Amino acid sequence: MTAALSLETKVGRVTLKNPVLVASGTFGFAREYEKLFPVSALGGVMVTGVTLEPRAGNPPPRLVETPAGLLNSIGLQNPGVHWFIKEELPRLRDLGTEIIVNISGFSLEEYGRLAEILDREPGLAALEVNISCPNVKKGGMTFGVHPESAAAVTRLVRQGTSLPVWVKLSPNVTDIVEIAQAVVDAGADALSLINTLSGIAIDPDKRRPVLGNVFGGLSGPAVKPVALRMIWQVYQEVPVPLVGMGGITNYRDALEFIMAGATAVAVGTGLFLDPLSPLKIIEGLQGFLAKHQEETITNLIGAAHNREESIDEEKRE
Amino acid sequence: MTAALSLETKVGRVTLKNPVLVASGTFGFAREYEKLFPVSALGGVMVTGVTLEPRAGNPPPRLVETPAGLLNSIGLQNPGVHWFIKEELPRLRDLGTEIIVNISGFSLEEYGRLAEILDREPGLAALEVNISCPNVKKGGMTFGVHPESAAAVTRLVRQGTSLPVWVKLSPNVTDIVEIAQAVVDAGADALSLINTLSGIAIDPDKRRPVLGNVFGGLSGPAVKPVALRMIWQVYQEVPVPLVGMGGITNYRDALEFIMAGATAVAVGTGLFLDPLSPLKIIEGLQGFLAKHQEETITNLIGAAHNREESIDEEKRE
Amino acid sequence: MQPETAGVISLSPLGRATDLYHLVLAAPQIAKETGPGQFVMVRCTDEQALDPLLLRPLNVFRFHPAEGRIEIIFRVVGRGTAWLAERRPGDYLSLLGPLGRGFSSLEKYRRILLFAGGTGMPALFSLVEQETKTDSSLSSSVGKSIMGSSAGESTGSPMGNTMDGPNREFTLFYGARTKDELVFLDLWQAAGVTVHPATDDGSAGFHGTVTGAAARFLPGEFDFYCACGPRPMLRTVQEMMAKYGIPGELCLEEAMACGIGACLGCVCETVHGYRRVCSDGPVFPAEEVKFS
Amino acid sequence: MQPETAGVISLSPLGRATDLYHLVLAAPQIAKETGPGQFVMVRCTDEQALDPLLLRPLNVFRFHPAEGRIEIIFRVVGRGTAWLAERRPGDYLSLLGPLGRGFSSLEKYRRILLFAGGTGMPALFSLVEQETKTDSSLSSSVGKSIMGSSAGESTGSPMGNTMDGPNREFTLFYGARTKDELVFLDLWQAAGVTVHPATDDGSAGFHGTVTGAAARFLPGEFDFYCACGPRPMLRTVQEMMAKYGIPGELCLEEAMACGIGACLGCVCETVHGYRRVCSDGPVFPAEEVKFS
Ligand SMILES: Cc1cc2nc3c(=O)[nH]c(=O)nc-3n(C[C@H](O)[C@H](O)[C@H](O)COP(=O)(O)OP(=O)(O)OC[C@H]3O[C@@H](n4cnc5c(N)ncnc54)[C@H](O)[C@@H]3O)c2cc1C
Ligand SMILES: Cc1cc2nc3c(=O)[nH]c(=O)nc-3n(C[C@H](O)[C@H](O)[C@H](O)COP(=O)(O)OP(=O)(O)OC[C@H]3O[C@@H](n4cnc5c(N)ncnc54)[C@H](O)[C@@H]3O)c2cc1C
Ligand SMILES: Cc1cc2nc3c(=O)[nH]c(=O)nc-3n(C[C@H](O)[C@H](O)[C@H](O)COP(=O)(O)O)c2cc1C
Ligand SMILES: Cc1cc2nc3c(=O)[nH]c(=O)nc-3n(C[C@H](O)[C@H](O)[C@H](O)COP(=O)(O)O)c2cc1C
Ligand code: FES
Ligand code: FES
Repeated sequence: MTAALSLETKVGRVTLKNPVLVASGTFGFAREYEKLFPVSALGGVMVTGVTLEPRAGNPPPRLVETPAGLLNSIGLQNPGVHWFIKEELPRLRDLGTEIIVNISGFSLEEYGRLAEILDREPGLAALEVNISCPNVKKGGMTFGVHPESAAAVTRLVRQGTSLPVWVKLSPNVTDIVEIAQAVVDAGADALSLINTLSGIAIDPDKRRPVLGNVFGGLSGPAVKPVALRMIWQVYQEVPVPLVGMGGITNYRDALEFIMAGATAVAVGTGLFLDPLSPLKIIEGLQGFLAKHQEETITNLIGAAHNREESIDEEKRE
Repeated sequence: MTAALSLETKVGRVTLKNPVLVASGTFGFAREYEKLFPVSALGGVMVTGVTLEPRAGNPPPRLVETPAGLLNSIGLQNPGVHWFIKEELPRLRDLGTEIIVNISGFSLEEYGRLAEILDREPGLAALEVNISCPNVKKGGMTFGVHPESAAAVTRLVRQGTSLPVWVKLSPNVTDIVEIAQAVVDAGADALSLINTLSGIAIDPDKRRPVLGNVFGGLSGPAVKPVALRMIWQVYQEVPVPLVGMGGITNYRDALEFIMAGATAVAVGTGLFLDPLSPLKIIEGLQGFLAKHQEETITNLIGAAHNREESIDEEKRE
Repeated sequence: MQPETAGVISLSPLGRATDLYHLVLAAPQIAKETGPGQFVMVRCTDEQALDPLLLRPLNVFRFHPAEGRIEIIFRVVGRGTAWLAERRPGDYLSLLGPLGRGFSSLEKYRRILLFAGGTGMPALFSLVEQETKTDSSLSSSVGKSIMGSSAGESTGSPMGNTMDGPNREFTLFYGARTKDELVFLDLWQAAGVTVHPATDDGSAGFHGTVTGAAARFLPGEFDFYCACGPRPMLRTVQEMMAKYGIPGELCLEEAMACGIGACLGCVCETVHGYRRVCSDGPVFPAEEVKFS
Repeated sequence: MQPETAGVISLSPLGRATDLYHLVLAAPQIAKETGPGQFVMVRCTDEQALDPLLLRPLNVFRFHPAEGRIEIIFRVVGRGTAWLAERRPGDYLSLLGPLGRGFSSLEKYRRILLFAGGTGMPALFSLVEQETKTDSSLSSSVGKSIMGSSAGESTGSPMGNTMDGPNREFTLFYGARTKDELVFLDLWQAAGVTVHPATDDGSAGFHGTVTGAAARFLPGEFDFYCACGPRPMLRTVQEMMAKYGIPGELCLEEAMACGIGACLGCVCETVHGYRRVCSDGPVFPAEEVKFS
């Protein structure tokens, strides 16, 4: 090997030292995992969803394990954006990695306000707009499942900030490409996908739903094929950087996402199996580049779409 | 125990000796599993999807295992309805269980024709209409993902046959209730759900999709939370019998579906883990009724919706 | 708190009729840092398998910083614990720990009531062992399971333990489904604790619940209590002790994902709103916990 | 064909540097019904775990109907086989089998060429053992792994085996990555087969592929051939033998779900269209298989 291997990747204007982030809601505000490993090694941290007002979240139980998956109904418990800015952000700025703030609103206006408030704060790499929230004013319909409402949220956030806007798509839709196109047209710089799949679990002994909130969001390895499919589809149709997530637990999963079209990836539920998995994935990607004499990870983005470049069956004989 | 325990259940006009069916496409035409166990023990058999013309199916590889799931892209390989009637149906009629024929079309007309052709055949319990097929005349859009096209298919099949019509819903939609309502309004007697979730897998070494067809359908335990959620939602909004499927491998899974609102359930991918699992599920349900002194399984349908009736936490202390 | 690969030193079923197991692990780092009432998360899956997915929280029953060992008692209730029960000496386990806020120091209290239900026992024993800590001779029963020694009777020195200075007095109400599940009574006795067993089936001690067993001794002269066990038991204990005005702490359980406070998945309701069982607890001041 | 719970009699790694294992199972029903080239599906997951989900297809290397045993050779390539490699004598496995259409009878042929690549070897051995079957003394090596005996040289009686009447002659080209992975050569020799090893790294026999090794013996006087191994090898063998006009059979692999012909998941392309590897195969007439 002569040239240095590079894991550097660019999500639009945002340069990441490597393509491995941690997913919103699974890493808190980095306080806890900071005690387990040097967070500066990560490509970036997507902090837990922040709302305009503090939120208590959903009644417990909030978690149930499913086959190779996890259903959660945290309900966006968070201290609100003002507390976040005062108590969490100063520390986050000094972590030595890119900070992406995940924002959630329950009306269009809330998204706009959040964007404006955070726009004034230095040290943020991007806003990640979680559009999987119910629009309280419109009967609780989720913003992210219709192109119009998804675009409306994006437009307001875009107007409210000069920060890069990453819109995080909900997978609970008929046509992910339609939504992706709508939010890109409305000004998104990049897309994150996927958020969780809507699911439930029943306790047959108690004869009732396990989660206090009945419905939860499914994440983890179980959803990986669906996440990859959506990345694949959006990559083919919408020219915008993608941050892929959904069931990544090792570097081969990360490569699947990158080759399907992701510019960067995030580990969420994978942290719960092995808190050090993001670091191991970074190492694994490095090893893969070295083994295959690829100089940069960016060469692999979308590689699986290119049938001519696919590596033929093991050439034994 | 005095009264006999009853597993009998009624999907609309169709009486099943027990609520455990086998899912379309996983049981072929019962030729193979017949060698492993007495098929007459089943509540019913949903035979592999039949089309008007014979179909070769998709290029291999057609299968890839995913975490707790299976992606398949069989592509409806089948000998066509005429061969089916001549070579398979006579044997199926004599199996001693209810036969539900799964039909798939690539145009509205094909569905109508299939319904008419099969209407003339005695010994069928119902038609199961697979609406997860691409409408070739309309640019390959899947019938099942829009209420209008789903209803149109249903209406034609309804007109073509006096057999009970069960419509099998695709989970790859934004609003399953909307589709369910549309097909029930169009004349469906019952609904089957869910069909497979659209997904892909990438081989990072070969840098290409694993499946010959790129896209496949995700089934197995991984999808169970999504399937249960859709059963739950449809049960609450649309008064029609539901046949639940998606990741059932044991009797507790079956109970989850029944308590979420399913009148009967089907085992698909679960057969591949243990070909005898449908029989074990039947036994398990029997055991559950006995243990909880329930006389009939039908008492448990939708039980989890009834918060008052839920069994309180183990009363130890 | 850190990930640690722990070697299985011994794993033994606790008796004929139980599904309880006693696990001894070499985990020097965790052993060094653990305090009473803390727990570890254990990966209960083959290396590359993804089901069951999450680590399982298990309380530390005993910790031996000098020997670099910890002990766990667990019940096989599902897939993860079934997997765990099949490990053998020499196998390795992935652990994360020690985790959580354990019991407060009992320094200020003299007469202490303990309520243990089933696998709630280990957490309380770690507390008592810490509070009565003497020379390390006690830890010699590592890997040895002794059960049911005169389980039918209340045992221990009537005036409480003597190793702990003249003043400290522990009274344990220990409930289980049946006699065989009352495990390690000898250790409790050696620690000088007065043990009142209770069994659901009446096979040993009081026939009924631990709160039933405790009722006839209350209000008594107790300063403080600690309880660990199933939720319905904790609720009853909390009510009963509130009635008598005795303060205490409850050790809770809740399904967990991260185990370290990041995911907000394991919250319980308290007078201060939702609190994380894994990091704000698992031990909470009894009066703060709200059972809905 | 049926589900059968099989007891592990022995499981031994085949040598230092390989990831090959030799598994001997008590599976009386399957042992009774198996023919050469057939396979079994094995559940490679803890009882209640759901990942890895599907059973793994593995060829039967030897079957002993009288003793009620079957033998398997497998390579650890992923999660399922890694799990399998950790079983111990006395453990039980869930099997389904015997499955598939194996090799045709070789009755009509005198000089038979065999091509084995890696874990393609077991299927071919089951064929040869069946076709050369003598008294059961051969089966005494159950559970014993003997490897590499003069792996560097072509071995066996030059005029083919003698136990099979005067006329039958087997010539095996056996390829592996390295010398240590050429396993059970003694069994092949005992069956009277002329073995020409080939290794990718040149550590034994021909330095290169099995088709490379075979090239200098061809066309020769061969009547028929059987081949089992990786797809690229099979394709080359097929082309080469077609050139010389020698008919044969190929044993294929494809990812499987049901293993019995119901799901249509495991098809390969043939001149007759898609055919199920699990039930129309895994052995197909060589001239029917289309490699795309
Ligand atoms: C802080 C803490 C300390 C614990 N300490 C001990 C201990 O020392 N010894 C011991 O035997 N058990 C202890 N538990 C309970 C133990 O974690 C569960 O029994 C275990 O996770 C079950 O895993 P499983 O895969 O075997 O069961 P599963 O298959 O996951 O579930 C089987 C049953 O157990 C229930 N369950 C699953 N997870 C939990 C959980 N985290 N808490 C409570 N119930 C659960 C499920 O609802 C289900 O009814 C503790 C739990 C917590 C939260
Ligand atoms: C009819 C048949 C007979 C076989 N006989 C033997 C045998 O005697 N000995 C032996 O060692 N192996 C045999 N195989 C291959 C064996 O089935 C696979 O190696 C095994 O399924 C891999 O499982 P895993 O969980 O360890 O690997 P996985 O984690 O599932 O996959 C690891 C790698 O193996 C590949 N793979 C997975 N499943 C298969 C499969 N069914 N066929 C080929 N490659 C696969 C994957 O693509 C991946 O690259 C046979 C396969 C078939 C179809
Ligand atoms: C416990 C938990 C909390 C989450 N909270 C948020 C959140 O606040 N905002 C958000 O956009 N996504 C949230 N998510 C979704 C994740 O960021 C991620 O999109 C999803 O879990 C899929 O990735 P994974 O399978 O790697 O976990 C949460 C997921 C989990 C498991
Ligand atoms: C191999 C395979 C083939 C299938 N073929 C059909 C089909 O022909 N028609 C259909 O409606 N559904 C088909 N399905 C979907 C199943 O009937 C079922 O809806 C789905 O697999 C979910 O159930 P499961 O998780 O129990 O498998 C197929 C599924 C599999 C795995
Ligand atoms: S388990 Fe994640 S916060 Fe407690
Ligand atoms: S694996 Fe199902 S048909 Fe072959």
